[in-house]
Amino acid sequence: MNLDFSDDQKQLQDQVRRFLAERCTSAAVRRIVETDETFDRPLYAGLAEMGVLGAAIPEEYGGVGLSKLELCLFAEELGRVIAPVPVSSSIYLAAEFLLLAGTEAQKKAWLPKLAAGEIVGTFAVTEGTGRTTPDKIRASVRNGRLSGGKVAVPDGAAADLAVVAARHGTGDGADAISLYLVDLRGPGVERTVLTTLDPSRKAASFTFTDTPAERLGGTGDGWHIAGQVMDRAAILMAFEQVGGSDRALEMARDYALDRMAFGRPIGSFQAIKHMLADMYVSATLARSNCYYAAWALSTDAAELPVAAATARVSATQSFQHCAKNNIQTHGGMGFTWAFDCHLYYRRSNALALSLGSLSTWESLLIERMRGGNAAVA
Amino acid sequence: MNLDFSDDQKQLQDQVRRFLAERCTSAAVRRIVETDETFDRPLYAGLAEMGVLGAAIPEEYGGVGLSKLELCLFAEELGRVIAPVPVSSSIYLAAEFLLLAGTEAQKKAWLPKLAAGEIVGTFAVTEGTGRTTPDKIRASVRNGRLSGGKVAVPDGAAADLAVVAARHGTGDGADAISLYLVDLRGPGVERTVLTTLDPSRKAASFTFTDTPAERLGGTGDGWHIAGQVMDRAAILMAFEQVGGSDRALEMARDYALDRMAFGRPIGSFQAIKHMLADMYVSATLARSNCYYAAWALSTDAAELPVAAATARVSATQSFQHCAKNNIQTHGGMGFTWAFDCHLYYRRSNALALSLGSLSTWESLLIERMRGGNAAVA
Amino acid sequence: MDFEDSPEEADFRARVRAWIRDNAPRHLEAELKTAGFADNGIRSTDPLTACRAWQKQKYDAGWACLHWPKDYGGGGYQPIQRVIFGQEEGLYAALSGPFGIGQGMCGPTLMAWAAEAHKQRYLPPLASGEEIWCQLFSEPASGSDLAGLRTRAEPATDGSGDWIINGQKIWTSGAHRSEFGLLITRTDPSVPKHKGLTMFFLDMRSPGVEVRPIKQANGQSEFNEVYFTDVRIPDGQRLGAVGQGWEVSLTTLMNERLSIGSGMSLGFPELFAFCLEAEIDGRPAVDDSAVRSRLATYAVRQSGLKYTGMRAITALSKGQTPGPENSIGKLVAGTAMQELAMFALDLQGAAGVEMGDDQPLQGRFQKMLMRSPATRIEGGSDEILRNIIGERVLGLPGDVRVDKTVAFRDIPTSGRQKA
Amino acid sequence: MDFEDSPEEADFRARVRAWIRDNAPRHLEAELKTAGFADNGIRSTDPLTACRAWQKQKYDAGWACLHWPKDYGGGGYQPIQRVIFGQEEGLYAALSGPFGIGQGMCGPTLMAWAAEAHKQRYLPPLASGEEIWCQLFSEPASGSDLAGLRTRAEPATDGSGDWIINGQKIWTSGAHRSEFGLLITRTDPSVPKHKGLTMFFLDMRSPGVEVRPIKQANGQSEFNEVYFTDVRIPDGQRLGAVGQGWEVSLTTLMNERLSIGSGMSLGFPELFAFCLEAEIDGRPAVDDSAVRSRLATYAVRQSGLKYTGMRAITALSKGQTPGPENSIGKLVAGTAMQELAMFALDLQGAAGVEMGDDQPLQGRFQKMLMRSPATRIEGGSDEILRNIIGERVLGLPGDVRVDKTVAFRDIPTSGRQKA
Repeated sequence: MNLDFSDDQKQLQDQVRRFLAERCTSAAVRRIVETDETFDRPLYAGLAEMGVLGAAIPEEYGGVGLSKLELCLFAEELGRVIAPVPVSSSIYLAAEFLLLAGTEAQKKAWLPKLAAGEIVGTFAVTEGTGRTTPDKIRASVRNGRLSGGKVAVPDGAAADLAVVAARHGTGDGADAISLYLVDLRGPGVERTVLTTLDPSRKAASFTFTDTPAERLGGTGDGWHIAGQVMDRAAILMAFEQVGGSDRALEMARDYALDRMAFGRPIGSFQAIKHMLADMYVSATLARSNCYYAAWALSTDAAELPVAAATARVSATQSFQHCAKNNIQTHGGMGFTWAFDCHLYYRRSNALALSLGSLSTWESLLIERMRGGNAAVA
Repeated sequence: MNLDFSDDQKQLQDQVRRFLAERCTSAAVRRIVETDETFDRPLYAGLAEMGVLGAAIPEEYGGVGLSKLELCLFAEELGRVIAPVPVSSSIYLAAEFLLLAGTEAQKKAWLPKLAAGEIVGTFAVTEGTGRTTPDKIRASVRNGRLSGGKVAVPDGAAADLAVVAARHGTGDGADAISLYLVDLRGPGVERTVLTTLDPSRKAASFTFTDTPAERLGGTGDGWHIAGQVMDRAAILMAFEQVGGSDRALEMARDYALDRMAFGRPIGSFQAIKHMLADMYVSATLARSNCYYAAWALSTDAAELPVAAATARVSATQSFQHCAKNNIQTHGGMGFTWAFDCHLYYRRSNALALSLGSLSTWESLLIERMRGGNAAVA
Repeated sequence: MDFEDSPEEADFRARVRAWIRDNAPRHLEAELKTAGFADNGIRSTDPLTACRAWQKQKYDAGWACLHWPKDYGGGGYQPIQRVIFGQEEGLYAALSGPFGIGQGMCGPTLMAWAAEAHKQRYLPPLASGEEIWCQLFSEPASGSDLAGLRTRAEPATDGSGDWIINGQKIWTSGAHRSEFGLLITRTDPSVPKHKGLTMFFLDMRSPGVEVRPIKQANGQSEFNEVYFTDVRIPDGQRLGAVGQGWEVSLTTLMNERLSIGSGMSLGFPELFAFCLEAEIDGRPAVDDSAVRSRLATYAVRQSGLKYTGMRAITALSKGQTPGPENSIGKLVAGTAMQELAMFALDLQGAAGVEMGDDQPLQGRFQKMLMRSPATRIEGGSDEILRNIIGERVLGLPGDVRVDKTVAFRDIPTSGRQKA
Repeated sequence: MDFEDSPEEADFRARVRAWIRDNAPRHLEAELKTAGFADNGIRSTDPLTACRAWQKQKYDAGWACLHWPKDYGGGGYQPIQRVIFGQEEGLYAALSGPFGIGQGMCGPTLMAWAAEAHKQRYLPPLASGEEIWCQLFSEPASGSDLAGLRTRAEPATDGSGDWIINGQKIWTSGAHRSEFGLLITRTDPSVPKHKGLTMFFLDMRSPGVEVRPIKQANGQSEFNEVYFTDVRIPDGQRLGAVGQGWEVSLTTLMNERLSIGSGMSLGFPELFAFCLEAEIDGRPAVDDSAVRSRLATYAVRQSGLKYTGMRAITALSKGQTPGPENSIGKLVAGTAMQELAMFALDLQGAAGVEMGDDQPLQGRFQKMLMRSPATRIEGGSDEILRNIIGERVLGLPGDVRVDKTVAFRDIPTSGRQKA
């Protein structure tokens, strides 16, 4: 029985933590939040250099060839500092799509660039408000040309390459959907950067007009592949959420130790103390669920779909809970722009919506527990 | 604008409160809880004498001819002392069925006896686990004879007369259901008193075999009438729940003032103080929602269905919340049989299940708010 | 029980209605309907000018500060008539925003504590909107613990009897547009904290007063920091005795709680409307049982607050003082609004991350999500409100106090040793 | 990361499995499956006799108290081996119930504080189940505030050096079947509360000891009151110095938290099973989205506790001490179990009011509803656990204490004047 990371893995995590503590300060995050800069390019290059981006990509495709376990720990660190870089879109999603469904040529063409941070990838699926289902996909590809629109594409402002879910035929079923690789720097791409809840990661909308698109995976397999990738990405995202929970709790605790009211540190009042204790409880439950999901991810276990949904639900609840009560602990100061509390609140609420929202995952979790094999996308 | 009871009404309420404080002590409740005695007959007779039972029954049928508003306030008092008497089954339900759907002869035959407390009525609808819908009703009447079974009949141990929902024909729809008056002291009635969560009001199961049954209301109108009566009863029950909430909060507050820990009254600790504040909040919301429902009930307003569901949901939440945290405030002593906390906990959970459970009412409330006219039964 | 006016109330309502019909700035109606957090929706003209114009119109017709004595520019009406006026004023009431703190809190404090000449001088222009007041109470190190404030008032050394103010206030709503402010200061740090305070009012244009807007977490700026550097206040502008400031502040705060709280919205109607439109698996979201359960939870809280407010109005109508029930409004609304916004965005899915007027209900839920944390803090945090309910409503004993009997300057100011 | 045993662990597990297979009382298996709250399910024979028989069997084979030293009747194994034994013992572990407090809390206290001769005399029969111990700590006026206890121990006036005990304990689990008890007393009320305590152990059959079962809110009796009237204890049965009782009690309580907490059930599997069977509007309840949302909430708490437990076992397996994560188990489980039971009954509708074996899952949810309030209180209330997490895990400062430095007898004992 070993539900823990190895000492070697923790050592790598520690290196990344130290690197981020130095390079991904509050000021660095705010530079992206407060300007039009799409993401922190030097930081991203640094992460590529450290092997964070390529951690779970095989060496033959330019990666480092570590396992998903290391990537989980790196994700936790990225979440802890709410890093303003498109790792989740480019690595958890785009790279994973290529690894799972790409041809040898596609892998060779793109994975080394993603691992090196030379280009940024993402996944474009959403077309409107509400839960995304196959019948909602209107974007379509004919003769290798994509037409249609996608909204709220994560890290869309930064992305050079998108995996796009589009229909190759008619019908409302999942089998009408295929995946396509689209070079966003090419012709027929109109991009609108969006104002979102979380400006530290800039989403965009896209309009595609006869845009060259190359199929990724089999015709009609798009929905199935996306489901598998979303499960895997959800686990990594859950580690980001756990990192964010931990940091929000830490900020609240530090403030509760320093801030005085009525002649006492506010952390000595049960109202604050018990609020923090409850944050600790949800963060701990989320962490434990994530460890189990990390095991399932690294071994590609049959339990992966249930473990992914469990980790995702638990971590989403935890990060939202910790981020909002971090503000509450800080009182008025927590609602100033100058304090970092709102950056975590923003990130927690944005992550809760990406990859399918909480109610969707709750429903999926129970569907999967009863033996079905439903997928999120 | 007047969302309050009149001084006259409050004076009557006060009389009932003083009567109950004297006659419905903890010892009186425990006599019913701890023995096979089905209900507190002297207390019930006293309530009849005071006009509590007949409050909302017209004088021509042996009642006092006050309004439903007075009955709401009396219900609050009965709830406050968790009175071990079958008022809700006999008055809110059985008498209301007769008033709403009875023939003149039926009203003349039964209402005076119900108002005088000479007999006890109830409503028998449930046949098994889960939400009761028309298709679940298997009991049927042919040629004036009822056959079938009913479970969890409220105050079934005490009841002499039942309004029974049964099918007169085939089909799964509501129009296959009619209501029947059944004398439970007559032939063909087998009664089993049940052990329930709340032994202060003793439920029973019934098996009917060729039992004489007289139709109440039109053929096929049963479900519709039941819906109207359940709405009205739900408002009165909500007042009982508000009374119970108030008393549970009061018990918790008194204990928190007296009980010392770490050299201080436990009510000075925020953990306890804030728990009580939250109890006060839910009790206040429930009370305000109930006042509005009382207005709707007394004026038979078009808003009644929404107001009833609102009051019911709010009061159920409040009583369960207050009763469980009253135990928590009392600590270990709250979990002893000797303290009264569990009697309120039992009552709160039993009331939450009678008349349709919380999830059913939540769903109904929203259905009604969007313009439908769904009924609970 | 009924929802009718008494004959006198009906009469009054008819008069109000007629006047509003004939006088309200109808050309602003459409814009006022787009009002949001800290925004009355006015775009076609300067919002403050529009507010002042309507206030002056009401004042001239005798409809300003209805419950104030006529001598001070008020209407001399009963509290219930004030409620009726508010109901009839409807969305034009949003134009009173800039005057709320001054009329709701500063005015009553002046009425209770100021010299007669000052009342004559300051109250009428406050009522008419010609002069705006703000309340300078909170400080960076004293929020929930107001009496821990550190802004110093010291006697001028020139023998003038004036006071010299140094320090900083925070969370001052409307400071940038205010002519005057109510200012609480510490005049004696050598006595226990509540004993060493003194209240003044000051001209906000006095030399040494600097107002800086605070940028909030949601990007808006509803509040200010106000810095005082050797600001001089004549002793005549003192309210109450030296050292009596805490007592004076209680007058102000009592009026704060009266003005905030009843009938607060937690966004239920918006959520319900959205759930009628939105779809889950091809059916209206309102048909989904999980959605229904959440809707029901918010519905009963929303209506509970509404009818609690009506019970308070009933009490006013009978000439009684409303009970403590009103203190629950902000506590219920703040938390519920935050949860509700998160739930609404959950239903919007990935697209819900976008802020802006293109979103369902013009992005209302996104704005609620970002504004609601402040609701849970401003005007008494959730924790302070629970203390108030526990202690003042339920009669539970106060917490142990370590700061009440020692000299203010001996109260520790840091929770732990810094490295 | 893996769920495999190390080679040594696998080896140990194989040995345990073989022994259990050959020795477990299989004839009790069916009954043990019906175990509920405070009930191991045994009906065919005297439950305590069955428990003692299995314990003695384990003891004789060297499987009792696995982590105790062999000299005292234990197995001399590592903590991880104790976990493995528990996993393999499976439902037969329910037969260890009566020995849990003695072996889990009293034994370690004796090991730390008793004289060597006493350890030799008392620990082996405690391990073998021949002698049962109970823990006499809580009192009617001191629950969460254990150090507020009032049971007096005074030196006998006959010069024997014995102590004379008077007072009352409460919530003593198993007192009626115990041969011995660990007893904390007040020996000096003139010093601050934590300083005047002294720990003893006593023979429960001593004259003057009276045990009365407490009838609980749910009708069961798991606990007792124990009254002491001039009970005599030899000074040799003192554990630690006079006045050192608080320190001794911390050994016991630390072990209490280790034994409670990990892997607690909050009833999720039962709810899930029920929702597969139950119907809403003619479809399985598990298809209803409101049900799914609730199920998901409990599912992630249940699995969160499970994997938190596994992380603790991992630490044990590496020879480390488990972290503070374990303290969350009871806090999460108590509240969740109560909510879950209410929700399950809601789904049962009006029929859910009936208690009894005819109900779905043999009335398990009704029993959970009635038992869960105790879970939120026993062994540290929700409030105390949040204090512990806040202070010991997160390092927040303790509450202000008004009772730590004054003489115990000067601490007020009533919260308000009675009329």
